[in-house]
Amino acid sequence: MARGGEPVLETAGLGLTIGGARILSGVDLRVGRGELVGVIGPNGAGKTTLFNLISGLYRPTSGRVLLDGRDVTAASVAVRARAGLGRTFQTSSLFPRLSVAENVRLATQRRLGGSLSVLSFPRRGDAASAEAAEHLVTVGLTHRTDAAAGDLSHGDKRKLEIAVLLAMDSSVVLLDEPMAGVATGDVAGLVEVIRSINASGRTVLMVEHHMDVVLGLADRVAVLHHGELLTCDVPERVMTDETVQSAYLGTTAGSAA
Amino acid sequence: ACAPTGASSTGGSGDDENAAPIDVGIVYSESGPLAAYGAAYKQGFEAGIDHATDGTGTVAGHELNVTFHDDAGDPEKAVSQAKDLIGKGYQILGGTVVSGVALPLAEQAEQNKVLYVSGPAAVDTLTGLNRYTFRSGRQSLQDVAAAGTFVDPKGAKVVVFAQDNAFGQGNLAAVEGVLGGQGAEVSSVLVPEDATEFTPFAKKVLDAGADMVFVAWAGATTGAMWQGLDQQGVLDETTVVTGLGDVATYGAYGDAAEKVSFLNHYFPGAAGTETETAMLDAVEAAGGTPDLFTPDGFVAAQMIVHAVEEGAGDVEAMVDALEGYTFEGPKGETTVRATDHALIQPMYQAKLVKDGDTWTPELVEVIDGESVAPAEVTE
Amino acid sequence: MSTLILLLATGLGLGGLYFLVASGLSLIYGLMGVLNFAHGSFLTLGAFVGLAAGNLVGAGTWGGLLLGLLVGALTGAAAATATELGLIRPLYNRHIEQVLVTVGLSLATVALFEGIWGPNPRNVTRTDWLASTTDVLGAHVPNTAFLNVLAAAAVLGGIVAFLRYTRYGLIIRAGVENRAMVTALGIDVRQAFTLVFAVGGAAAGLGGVLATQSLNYVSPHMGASLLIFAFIVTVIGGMGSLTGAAVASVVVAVLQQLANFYLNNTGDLIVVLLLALVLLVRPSGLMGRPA
Amino acid sequence: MNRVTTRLGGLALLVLLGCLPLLAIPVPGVLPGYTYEPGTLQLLALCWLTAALALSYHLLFGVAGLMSFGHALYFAAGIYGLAIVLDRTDVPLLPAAALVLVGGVALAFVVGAISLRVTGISFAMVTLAFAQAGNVLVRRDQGDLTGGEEGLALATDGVPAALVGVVNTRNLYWLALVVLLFVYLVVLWIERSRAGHVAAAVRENEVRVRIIGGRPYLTKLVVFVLAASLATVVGMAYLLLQSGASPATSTADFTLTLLVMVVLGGVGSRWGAVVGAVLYTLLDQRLAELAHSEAVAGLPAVLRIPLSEPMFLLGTCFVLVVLFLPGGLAGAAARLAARRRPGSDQDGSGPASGVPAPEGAVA
Amino acid sequence: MSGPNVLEVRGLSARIAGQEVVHDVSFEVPASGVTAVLGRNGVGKTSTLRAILGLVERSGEVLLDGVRVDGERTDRIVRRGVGYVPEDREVFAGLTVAENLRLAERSGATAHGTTPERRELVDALFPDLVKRAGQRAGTLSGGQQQMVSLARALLNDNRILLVDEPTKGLAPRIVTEVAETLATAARTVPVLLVEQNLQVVERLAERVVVIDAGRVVHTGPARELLDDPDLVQRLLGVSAGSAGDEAEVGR
Ligand SMILES: Nc1ncnc2c1ncn2[C@@H]1O[C@H](COP(=O)(O)OP(=O)(O)OP(=O)(O)O)[C@@H](O)[C@H]1O
Ligand SMILES: Nc1ncnc2c1ncn2[C@@H]1O[C@H](COP(=O)(O)OP(=O)(O)OP(=O)(O)O)[C@@H](O)[C@H]1O
Ligand SMILES: [Mg+2]
Ligand SMILES: [Mg+2]
Repeated sequence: MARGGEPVLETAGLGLTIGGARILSGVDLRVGRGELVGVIGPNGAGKTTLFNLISGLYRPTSGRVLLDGRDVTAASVAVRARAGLGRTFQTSSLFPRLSVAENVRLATQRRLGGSLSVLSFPRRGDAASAEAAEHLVTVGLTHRTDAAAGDLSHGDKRKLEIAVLLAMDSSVVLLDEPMAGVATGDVAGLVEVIRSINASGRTVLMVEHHMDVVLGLADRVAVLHHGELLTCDVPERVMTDETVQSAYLGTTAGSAA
Repeated sequence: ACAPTGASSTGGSGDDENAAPIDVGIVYSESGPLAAYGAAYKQGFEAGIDHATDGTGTVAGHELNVTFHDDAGDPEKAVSQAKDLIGKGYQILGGTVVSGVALPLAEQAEQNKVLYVSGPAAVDTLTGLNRYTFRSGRQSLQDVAAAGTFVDPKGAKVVVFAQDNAFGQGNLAAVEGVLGGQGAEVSSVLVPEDATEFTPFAKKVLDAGADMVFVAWAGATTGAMWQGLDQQGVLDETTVVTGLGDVATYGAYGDAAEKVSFLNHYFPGAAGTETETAMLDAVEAAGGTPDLFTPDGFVAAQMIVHAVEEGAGDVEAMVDALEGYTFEGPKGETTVRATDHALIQPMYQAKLVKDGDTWTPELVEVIDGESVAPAEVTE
Repeated sequence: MSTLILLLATGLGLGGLYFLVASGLSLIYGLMGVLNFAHGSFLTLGAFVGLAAGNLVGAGTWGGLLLGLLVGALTGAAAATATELGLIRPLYNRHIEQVLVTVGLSLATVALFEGIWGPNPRNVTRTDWLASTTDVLGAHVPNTAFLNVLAAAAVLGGIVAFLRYTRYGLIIRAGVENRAMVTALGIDVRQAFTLVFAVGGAAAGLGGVLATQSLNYVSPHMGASLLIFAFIVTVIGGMGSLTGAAVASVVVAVLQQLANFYLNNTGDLIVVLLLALVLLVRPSGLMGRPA
Repeated sequence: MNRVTTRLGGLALLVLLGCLPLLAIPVPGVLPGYTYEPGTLQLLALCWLTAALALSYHLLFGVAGLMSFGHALYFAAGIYGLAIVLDRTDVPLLPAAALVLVGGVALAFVVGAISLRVTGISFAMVTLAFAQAGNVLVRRDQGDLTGGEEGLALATDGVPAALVGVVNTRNLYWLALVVLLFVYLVVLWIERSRAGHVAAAVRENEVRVRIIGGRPYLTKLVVFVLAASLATVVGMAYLLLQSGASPATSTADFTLTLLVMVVLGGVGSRWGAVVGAVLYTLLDQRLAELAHSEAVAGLPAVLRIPLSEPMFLLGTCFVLVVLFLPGGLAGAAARLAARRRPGSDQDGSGPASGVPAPEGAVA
Repeated sequence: MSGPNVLEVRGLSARIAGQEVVHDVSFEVPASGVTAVLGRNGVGKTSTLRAILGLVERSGEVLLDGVRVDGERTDRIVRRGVGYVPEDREVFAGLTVAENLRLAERSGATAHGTTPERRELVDALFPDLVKRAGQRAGTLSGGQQQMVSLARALLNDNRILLVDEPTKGLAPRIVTEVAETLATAARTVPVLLVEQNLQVVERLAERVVVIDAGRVVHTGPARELLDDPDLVQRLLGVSAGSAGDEAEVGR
């Protein structure tokens, strides 16, 4: 528990078996308030699956998920989202034919209420729109406000996802490879956004293959391998762990080859 | 309106050259599922106009301007056509072979006070529906009454085998009313309209042990239904009566045909009257083929010509002229009953005989019109 | 008792008929994701052309029927092939548009058939055996019921064997999973998919000719009227599962027969209820793969 | 500025349409006569009501991406509901209409709640099955209520005299126009409202909506019920216009024609739905005239037979639009406008193009 | 590195979902050895390979043995002797291993088809697959799936192999094995290899093509690039240390 102390997100014996295949098993992860935890592991290790289980897209076959000490294992995605859990997707998942502003607005509007009202219009000047605009400033997308989200470049889509995440104002944020596809020049800026998300007191769980990003940001690094949590420790110790080196970084094997 | 100019119709031997032409709008199925009925009706109508005006197309100096309009069997289109015609000043509408179209047209006639002479649509409710609606064909009650002539209704066990729809239920009600009233014990086997497999129902009919089975069936499944009745042995066990349809259906019975007793509205040659001969000749001369509903068109023309003769330009006068009108129709003496506009006409008993590969109807007996007249409708 | 046997036997026969219509539909949907509204038209066309061919040999003879079945299947296959090449292939991967195109095609073709053959049903001459019944424990079961069940079993077996044991079957099963990758192995997967359509069309054409034997008529509308039950059967069975469609065909038909007979002609309503129930309990159908 | 001109244009069009019954404009080949004639007004009124119905379907399909094959059910509910209430009770028109509307909403709620449990093609099929059940009920004439295939005439006692008879076709025309305007405004309102935006979002990406804490099921249900109630309203006006109910309005084929109209006009475009519906109705009503015309009758059979079948022409037309005009008429118009506008680098991939992605993978 | 080029790409562009992701790319692959395509995530490496095969919308010229093939459909191009090992293995999960391989076999009668010798070679390379012939490919481990994917390409007597990140997500031991297999294959057939693992690149590649943002930004001998840390940093964004040494750790 680097920061905070009491765990805000906790998984206990979390496992998923699909058609007899164990995809994830016995994951015990405790993330303290305000912490930033990096999640690494080879492709197919179960990182995205872990996020799917935490956010409620998948139901676990064993174990529990606790959010702020509350058991949300049986809760729907929407309930968890409203309880303060936000996430992004490994491959961009937006509303492609809605505008950038609308993509963000839908999240602020949901939070500010009246989302299903047929009696009120979303207006440029209302609170939801104003707040949405702020988030677009934060990620630097103001110049594309009216573009359809589907027309954005890959990197811009990633930024928009972050903006939506900010709009949800979640206290726990799951980022699935936020840097994937982001141009090198933008990486630093996005790292700063993530850092500021974390600095504003939010808890961040981040899957990322860019090791320099992970090492630069993370308080602790969790390593998943074959569906199991190998370790979750400070970066220095994780990086020197032999299993990590052989299973993920491949350094030993690489030199041997 | 589209006033086709005053290109003065060379009406020929008209006595009153100045009289205005009279518009007659015929809304019928030129296309759609009942186009065959529509064709027979139209041919009959044209022959009837010819016959009733002695080939002049002119009544009391008024040239008859008959226009035909396709409703494709669709009430929506028919109502649009009717409104268009009424809007253009037509006072006489006729036609339609489909009950579902005739009723809305009758409704339009009443709302707008125009004369409407409905076509072959057999639905009973048309009779006595309103002052402006007449019919030129027979109605279901007449069919049922004709069926009653095959057995002595008193104490007889009659089973109605019909589709579970308005047509079938209407027939059941008619049988209950007509034959039940004459002392028959009426029960029914109703089959879902969309069913494609009804062998078990045929067996149910058999198990009922009826003296007479009245079959009221329409649509594509007719052939299968007869085979089903035959296969389960119903036709061998009891008298089965049904209405003989148009020429196209003669083959539908297969070998069952010989075991079925047919009541009949009309088949070419059934009446043997002079008017019928005139009608048959005229239709054939025009390249048409006489059929079940040819007389309906012919009679409609006779009625309209008579109405125009008596009350051209005045709908109320035309209605009055038709009420109680008795005339020599192709089927014989025909009367428009004054009270409810039922058309009293002879009906027939017939049988089908094999003629090589095809079947031809043969007259068994003419049924007098009065004896099968429907009960009067009183408001 | 004999009534119950009659109900079950005719129900099975009807189920066979439903499956004959649904098999091609289910095949095409399962493998290509195209819900083919024009399937009824393939069926109608197969029936008309097949019967015409059969009549050349002799109406009401076995030779005529066999030729009719062959020609009907070929006609259905040809129509389906033309449809796939002309309408479906250009809309590659746009499933909604593909459905819409088949909707348009079905509207147009039914009207065209009406124009060519007239709107009214025509009666069919059957062989003496097919026009008669067989005594099963006191029930006179129409022989067409046996024909339908037999034909349905043959079609089911044939399609399953085709998919399982031929190289084309292999290509198609692989193509369903990952079309691009099959192409990348040097295989013209489009041919295989045209073949799927052709096989579905052949099943429809065959079903059309067989349907005329039990319906005892052929008309421009026969395909459309059978299609709605084929749809329901396909959904209940699980979109794309042939065995599911087979099971559902029998269940639906027998239930329909029983409800029509014992429950006051409620067969159609019961079937809709069954559909709602199945989808509420198992949204992917009886044997469908979960989404 | 652009928006103002569109609005002014729309208003001018509305005024023009409103004045049609007072003008004598002939449109040969399209309309049966001058615009003030009842036949023409009837046809145009039918166009407006069909357009209103298509708009309600647009709300369902174009906005929320719900491909229903059973929308006719709610239209028929309006027609038959009002016909039955007027026939069986002495309730006057307006209260009767309110009653039927409540019934329509309840029906839509129940059917929607069940069929929205599934998505994609399955949803289409379930709605189809329910509509089919409705059609069976209507045709079976249970309890003598619906008149079976013969339909039900409008009991005119409860209806104001101004809405009865050919001489009053003009009033019915205005009624139809008002209904169209009403439905248009409601659809516009819903589309612009928060719920409308969420519905569009659900169409685009349902998982995403859940992730931001939204409730896709509820959203879809709201839109479903709203679209159905609009259809019910249109149905009631249709009853008055046709002064009768016929079972054809409850068939799946009828829903399919709605689909055809919306696709013809361009999925996702309000104007597209209106134009598609008007075009379809005109073609449907007037192609028969072409089919029976002398010109066609003189052709050889290969040409005559297809040309004399209006449905064949419509179906073919539709197939061609789907194949060659993605985005329908609205899409084509947008592309044209884009080409005309200099400096525009968008090649027509406007919001109207294409069909919404099927929800629930149809892999 | 002499001799005519087996593959030439001239001015190739590729569009995905209406967006151009590869712009005007040109390079050639000599008739022997491994040519590596390098670049960061999402720069268009996979898209380039797929454009060569015609799996995505493309424009520009692709010449195979001097013959233009860019107008042809994917299956025709493949039958000209192009083996493809896709990025995510893309085995047919519902089919057995044997069926996966049978599907990949091209009639030996045609040029570049499957021959009995090839079949034996593959069996010898992957004994594990022979053992698991009846197993559904979807239940295989990632490494085994990669073997199926490679075997599919090696079954035929191809003119060239296009191999996309064959080591991605594999355990280091299997990475070594795959690298060895590719080295064996490359002795008889030229390989165009997309690879992120620079150790593997160093082990196999003779030439490199570096892509950034959909454009070729560097071509040349592999050593020239890998021996120049600045160039590696600039082109691939990999910081610190030479590629052969310790992984890119460091803060
Ligand atoms: N719905 C599913 N059905 C079957 N297998 C699944 C399913 N979802 C995931 N898997 C399997 O579970 C394993 C873990 O997948 P996951 O997506 O969590 O990996 P990951 O660690 O996120 O990998 P990457 O780094 O590639 O994103 C994989 O082998 C995958 O094939
Ligand atoms: N199906 C798709 N739809 C939309 N965009 C896509 C799609 N596939 C790829 N792209 C985009 O095309 C660009 C190039 O992708 P490509 O897969 O060729 O990159 P790559 O260099 O192979 O990356 P990686 O190293 O991650 O495999 C990326 O920006 C990606 O976002
Ligand atoms: Mg992942
Ligand atoms: Mg790649």
